[in-house]
Amino acid sequence: MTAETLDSRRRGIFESFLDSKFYRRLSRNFIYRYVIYPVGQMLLFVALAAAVLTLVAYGIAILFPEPRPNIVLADQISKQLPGMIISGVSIGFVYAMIALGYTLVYGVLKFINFAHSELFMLGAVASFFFLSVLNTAGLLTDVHPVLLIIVMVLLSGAFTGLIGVLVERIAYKPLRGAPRLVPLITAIGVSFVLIDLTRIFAAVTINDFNLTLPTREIPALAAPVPFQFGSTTVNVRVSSIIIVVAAVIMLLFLNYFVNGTRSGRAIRAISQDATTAGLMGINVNLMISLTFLIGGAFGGFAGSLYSLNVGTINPYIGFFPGLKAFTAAVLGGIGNVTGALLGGLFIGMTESFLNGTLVYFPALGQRYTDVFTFGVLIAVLIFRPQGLLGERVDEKV
Amino acid sequence: MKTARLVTLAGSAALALALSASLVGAQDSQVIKIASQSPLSGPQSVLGIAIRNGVELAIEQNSQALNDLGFTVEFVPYDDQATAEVGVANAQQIVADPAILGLTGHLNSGVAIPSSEVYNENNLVMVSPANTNPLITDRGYPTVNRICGRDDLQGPTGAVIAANDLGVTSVYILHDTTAYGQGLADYFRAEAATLGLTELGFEGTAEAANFDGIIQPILALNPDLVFFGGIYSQTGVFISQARAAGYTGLFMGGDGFDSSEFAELAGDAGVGTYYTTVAGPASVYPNAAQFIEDYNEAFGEDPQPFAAQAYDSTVIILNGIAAAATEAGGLPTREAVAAAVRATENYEGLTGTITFDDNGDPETAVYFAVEVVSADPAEWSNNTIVASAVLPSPLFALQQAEATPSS
Amino acid sequence: MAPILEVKNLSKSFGGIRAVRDVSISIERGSMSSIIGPNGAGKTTLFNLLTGIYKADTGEILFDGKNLVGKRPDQVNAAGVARTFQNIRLFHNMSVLENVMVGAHSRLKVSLWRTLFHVGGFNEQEVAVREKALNLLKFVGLAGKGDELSRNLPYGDQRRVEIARALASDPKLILFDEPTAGMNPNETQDAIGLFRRVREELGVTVVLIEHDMRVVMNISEHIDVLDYGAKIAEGTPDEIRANPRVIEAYLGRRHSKVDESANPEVA
Amino acid sequence: MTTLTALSPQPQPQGWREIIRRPGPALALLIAYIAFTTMALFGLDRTALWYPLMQIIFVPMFMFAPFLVVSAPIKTIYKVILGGVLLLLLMPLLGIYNPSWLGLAIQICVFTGLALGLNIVVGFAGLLDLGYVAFFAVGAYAWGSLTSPAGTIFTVNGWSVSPGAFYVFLIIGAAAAALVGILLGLPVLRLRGDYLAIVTLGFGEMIRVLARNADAPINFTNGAQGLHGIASPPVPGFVISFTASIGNTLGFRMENPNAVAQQLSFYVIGIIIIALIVIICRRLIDSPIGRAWTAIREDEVAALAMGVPLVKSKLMAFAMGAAFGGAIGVLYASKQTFIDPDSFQLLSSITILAMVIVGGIGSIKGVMVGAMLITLLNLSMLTNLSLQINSLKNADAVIPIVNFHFSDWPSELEPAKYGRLLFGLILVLMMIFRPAGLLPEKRRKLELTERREEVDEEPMIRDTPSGVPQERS
Repeated sequence: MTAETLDSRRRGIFESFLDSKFYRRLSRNFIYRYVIYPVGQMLLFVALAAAVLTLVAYGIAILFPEPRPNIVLADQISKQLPGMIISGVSIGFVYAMIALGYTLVYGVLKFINFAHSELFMLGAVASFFFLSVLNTAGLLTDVHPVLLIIVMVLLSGAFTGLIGVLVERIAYKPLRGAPRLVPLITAIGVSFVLIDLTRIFAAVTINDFNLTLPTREIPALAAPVPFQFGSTTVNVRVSSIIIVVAAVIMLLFLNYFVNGTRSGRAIRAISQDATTAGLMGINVNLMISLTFLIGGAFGGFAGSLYSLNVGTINPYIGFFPGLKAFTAAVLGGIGNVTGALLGGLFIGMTESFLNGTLVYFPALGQRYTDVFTFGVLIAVLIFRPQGLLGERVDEKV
Repeated sequence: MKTARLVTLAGSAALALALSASLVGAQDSQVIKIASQSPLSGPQSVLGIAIRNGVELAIEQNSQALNDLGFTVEFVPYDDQATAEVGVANAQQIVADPAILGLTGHLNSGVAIPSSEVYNENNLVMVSPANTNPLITDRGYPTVNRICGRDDLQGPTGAVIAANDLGVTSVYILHDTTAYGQGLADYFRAEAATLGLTELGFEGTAEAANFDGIIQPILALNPDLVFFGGIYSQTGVFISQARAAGYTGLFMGGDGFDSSEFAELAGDAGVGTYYTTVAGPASVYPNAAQFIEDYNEAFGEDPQPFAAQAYDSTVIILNGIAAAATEAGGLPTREAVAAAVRATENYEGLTGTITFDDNGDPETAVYFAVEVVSADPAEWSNNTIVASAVLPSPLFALQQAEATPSS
Repeated sequence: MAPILEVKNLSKSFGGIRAVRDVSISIERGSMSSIIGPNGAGKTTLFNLLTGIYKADTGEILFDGKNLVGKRPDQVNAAGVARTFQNIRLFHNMSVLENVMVGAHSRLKVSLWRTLFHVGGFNEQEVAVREKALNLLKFVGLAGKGDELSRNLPYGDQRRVEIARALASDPKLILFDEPTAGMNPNETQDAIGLFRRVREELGVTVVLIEHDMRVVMNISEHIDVLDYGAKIAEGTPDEIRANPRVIEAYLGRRHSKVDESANPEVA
Repeated sequence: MTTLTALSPQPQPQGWREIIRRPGPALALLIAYIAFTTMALFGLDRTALWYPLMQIIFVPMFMFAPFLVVSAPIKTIYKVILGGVLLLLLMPLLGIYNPSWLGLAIQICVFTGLALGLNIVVGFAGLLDLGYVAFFAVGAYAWGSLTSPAGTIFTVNGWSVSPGAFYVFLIIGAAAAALVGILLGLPVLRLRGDYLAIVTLGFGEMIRVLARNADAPINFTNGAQGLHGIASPPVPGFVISFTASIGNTLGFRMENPNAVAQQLSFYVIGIIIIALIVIICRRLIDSPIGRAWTAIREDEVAALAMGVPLVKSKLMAFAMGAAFGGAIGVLYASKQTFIDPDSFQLLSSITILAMVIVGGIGSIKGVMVGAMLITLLNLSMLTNLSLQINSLKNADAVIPIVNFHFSDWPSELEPAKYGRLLFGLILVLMMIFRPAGLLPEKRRKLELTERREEVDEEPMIRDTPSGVPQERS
């Protein structure tokens, strides 16, 4: 869009490339548009975040070579670097997937779905019940693990997607068009209700609060995979790899859905201008439900994958990942799907790096990680109020 | 319209009448109430409900002495929601009920401290099953007691065992940023420093699920032992993840680890973990096995941490009331009950033998270091004791030192 | 006498679109002038630049000898420039009187101390501002409607409230953005009378953005014409009427490469 | 000031409604109501089976009486007299009779103050603040760190202040919180509404993290251990003797008259603070500042163009709201004598917000009612509901016909466990059916309902199959 409105005199090499015949033909190619380009984008974001943070970390190491006696910061960072990047990427993808739910809903309804973090939690809880049922039936080890995880993630996503739609129909739809404060408060209420209902359900069915997934029964998930980086060996949990692979696949689907399908275009149209979209014959209600379905499903996917990674969950786990994912969405530019991805990865990586380096500063420590993360958010918002990739919306006067 | 309303009104009035009529008539005996306060809702409700259940079981099984004196004992559980406002508001309501003669609670020191101000102002005796914060009893209130250990004794015990019995030279200390966890970690840290252990890190984290980022520096520093001041629901998950990430050293914690659910959460990674506690495994206390059985029968689950302590606390209160009532020859005053509870001597409970000192701490408590032997929760009671130490409470130690001046 | 407003080489771009380019305008003190131009010519953007709602990329805005570039809208208002909006922007759930009282904000002494303790002439000021607002309502022909909610007024009256609200800040210059849009001929005639009285009775310099050529030609002493963000002509109504570039801009338009729908100025 | 006579024409009351609108009958009814609830509370039998239920009914009824007095169509002089009798005579008497009611009244004062403070930010200026509890914490820690024997940098160095400084600290706490509000507000108030919500939420959490960690290297807050033994203002001698003599004359049983006197003085301080806050709120809203806030809430750009300095006005709202939070924090800390970081959770911020919303955003009276109701719900009603079930259990009560034994009531269904569920449901239902709150502010009511009407007229649901607009790729 920018390319065609740019003044011809100001066109640079990049714009010329975007305008070239080669690129036009390339951009029409399905594989390029929906696989290579988005994957490239993700790789770029990961590499970018990793590079920036690594530089910052070594920069700090130069400033404070020995923050504590007998600790050479640069050495420690070198030792931890692969591990920090891997854990940052895996949690970053989880944040990104949750952030997508916030951002999609914000895009169409312009409101913060506070209850989204509870859909994430429900996805995790659904996965627990799915695996538990299989486990009690003794089927857990019979099914191929890959198939098992695919079914689990999809079922959890479907479940949370439906809950998302249900919540929208019951709690948000009657409020459409009301001032922003109203649905926000409702969402906070819904969040409480979902947490407590889950707690009651877990208490009544299995009489417990902490839900431990029977993943240890699955041999394929139990053993870590060792990776060799120079002299250091990093044990990567299988679940971390699953998170990254699954998240990439899901995000490719989402990208295809939003940019390549009629429904996706309809949703984008609504996010531009709901009234006009309605006049153009788009079924706005249906599309909003679809948005909640997809947003909710992504929350559920994230919750499901997360539960696989952490092993134990409870009805209250939604809050912090939800908050961080929301931060990620705002950081990337709320309403912007690519921004959510970038924001999620960036927050995940930042957190991982902060955890890995703050520990060497006795006056600070990891307990300040969240303070710093929020500090980054506030700093970004002050200098770029629309977020990293958000478009600046000048109000029409 | 109007008739409909009238009918509803009449109907509900009739129902209310019938309801009250069908109730058992006035009791002949005098009612004594025991209250409990613990979080029954919210994320900490597992532990809070365990406390509540322990009290209920204790009252059910140990009211006979009071019944013989002509009293009925009733139980009133309060939910403090783990927040100070609610705890204090409940406390005010509790002390306003003259029938309530004793209270078992709380779970959180942050709630117990302000609430116990109210109890103490109104002479109501409180016995805490779970508050290990030194401040609870250090205020020297005549009404405030506890049967659990103190962080300032438990933490150092862990450090001593780590240095002397486990041959550890470097430690990495974590805590859950709560008053309990951080307090424990602080005391462990101080003792570890005096014992010459190298401290590789001291960190607090409220994270409950994903410890990836926290584990990275631990892997890089590779300490001999990771000490975690926290509750099993957090630490069990941490240990499972740390092992999976390749940490090979030892784990240690405090009585917050002491739950069969720890085994479930940590899995195989939890085997070989050490924790310190004042309540040894059931094998040490023969009564405990019976308690576990009764508890299971009554509530359909294994007792969670603090259930047994709550049971003991309540029995101590019941005994105190019975003693005071016998002396008074009728309904005792709250002051008398408080004094009787404070005078508790050599009470043989599920979790140890208790004699209170003048501050309300157990005069001596046995601090055990226990090793987890199995990933099977059912095997939790078979955990082995690797070391134990009998430690006097600070006040008792002081008194003893004064009584026997060193020559 | 020096012009009250002098705009020199003002430019503003949005993304790739240059909404206002190199515009220079001079407004005589006490005059009544208009800015005209086809849809999307950059008129409203120009007003937004003048009032500080947008920040100019380059150029100068000299008002009464002071440079307004970089000033916030409230500072511009305090300096003596008031405006109305193309799409009426009243505070809908406030009463008509309160709307006008808000308009006087920059002329009030606002301090927490006075407000909390009702000292330092707080009460007198409140009485005075209320009196002033009532007078202004009388001036625009809305006497007795002060207690109505502004959202309940008919369209034409809402325009009047907006004018009264703008006047409440005692401006030296007032900018009307299409003030007669959507009015019937009778209402338009009344409005023209009101504009004249604003200038003559209150001595405020008036600048209009207008589409209705009869209005423009009827009341303007001076007209500036914008097209594609640039000024293409200026002069008296007669001169403008005869200017071939203006005629071309309005009638014989060449097709443009600029995508009008992408212009933020439209709508 | 300006009367909004044109707003919602009052429907003509009929029948008995009309009668109670007349001053005479209204006054009689009001006195009867107050007398009845007061007598009922004095007459409650603490050992009765239905005691908890009676508390659920009569305590809120009594607490609601002041609002009835204020809204009743009676002469101002009667309002003042009745209000004075209620707040300064009956409530203290009831409080001496049963100190737990006094405790509730103090908590209601605390939360009313907080809700009124947040109402300035959210209700008047329209800025959504999800971290309001941070200012509360600033006030509480300002007083706590200077008087607690826990060994903060101040008390260790002997800079502790005497308990008598409490009244000065009400102002210092307010000023400190206002300063923090300004420091936070300066960078973030330029942000759009949604962003402001998340930044303030994050800020609230950050304050808690800081409170938790500011025990090392320099101890300001004593970290997670919290500050205990925070000083309370000295109780004047006459309050103690008053309490004791009342107790003796009326034969109330008191465990500790000194403690009751202490509570009584907190109650009086609370009432005075609330009265001041209400006066300040009214003065603010009826002033150029208040009009500027309303204008900003309605249309930022128009307000700006009309000369309203946006950031300055917002900052003023932020600072005022924060100041109330800070002053109340001082009161809370000294009343509670113990604070720790967990006293200032996000949930508290949301609870305070819920009070504002449920009562009627922007409406001073509404917010006070909301604060009262939710405080009672949180601290008394839910607790008493479970106590009621518990006492029915203990008495082996049976519901006839269905033959339900209360002893069979599963412990999983204890009402206390569902506090948050209920809270959430209230928020959702309230927003759907009464978004402007229980006692809506007139202007806000219009704002909160207008857009819904507009939407109803919009053709949102289309029967035609979905068409897709031309894509510009």
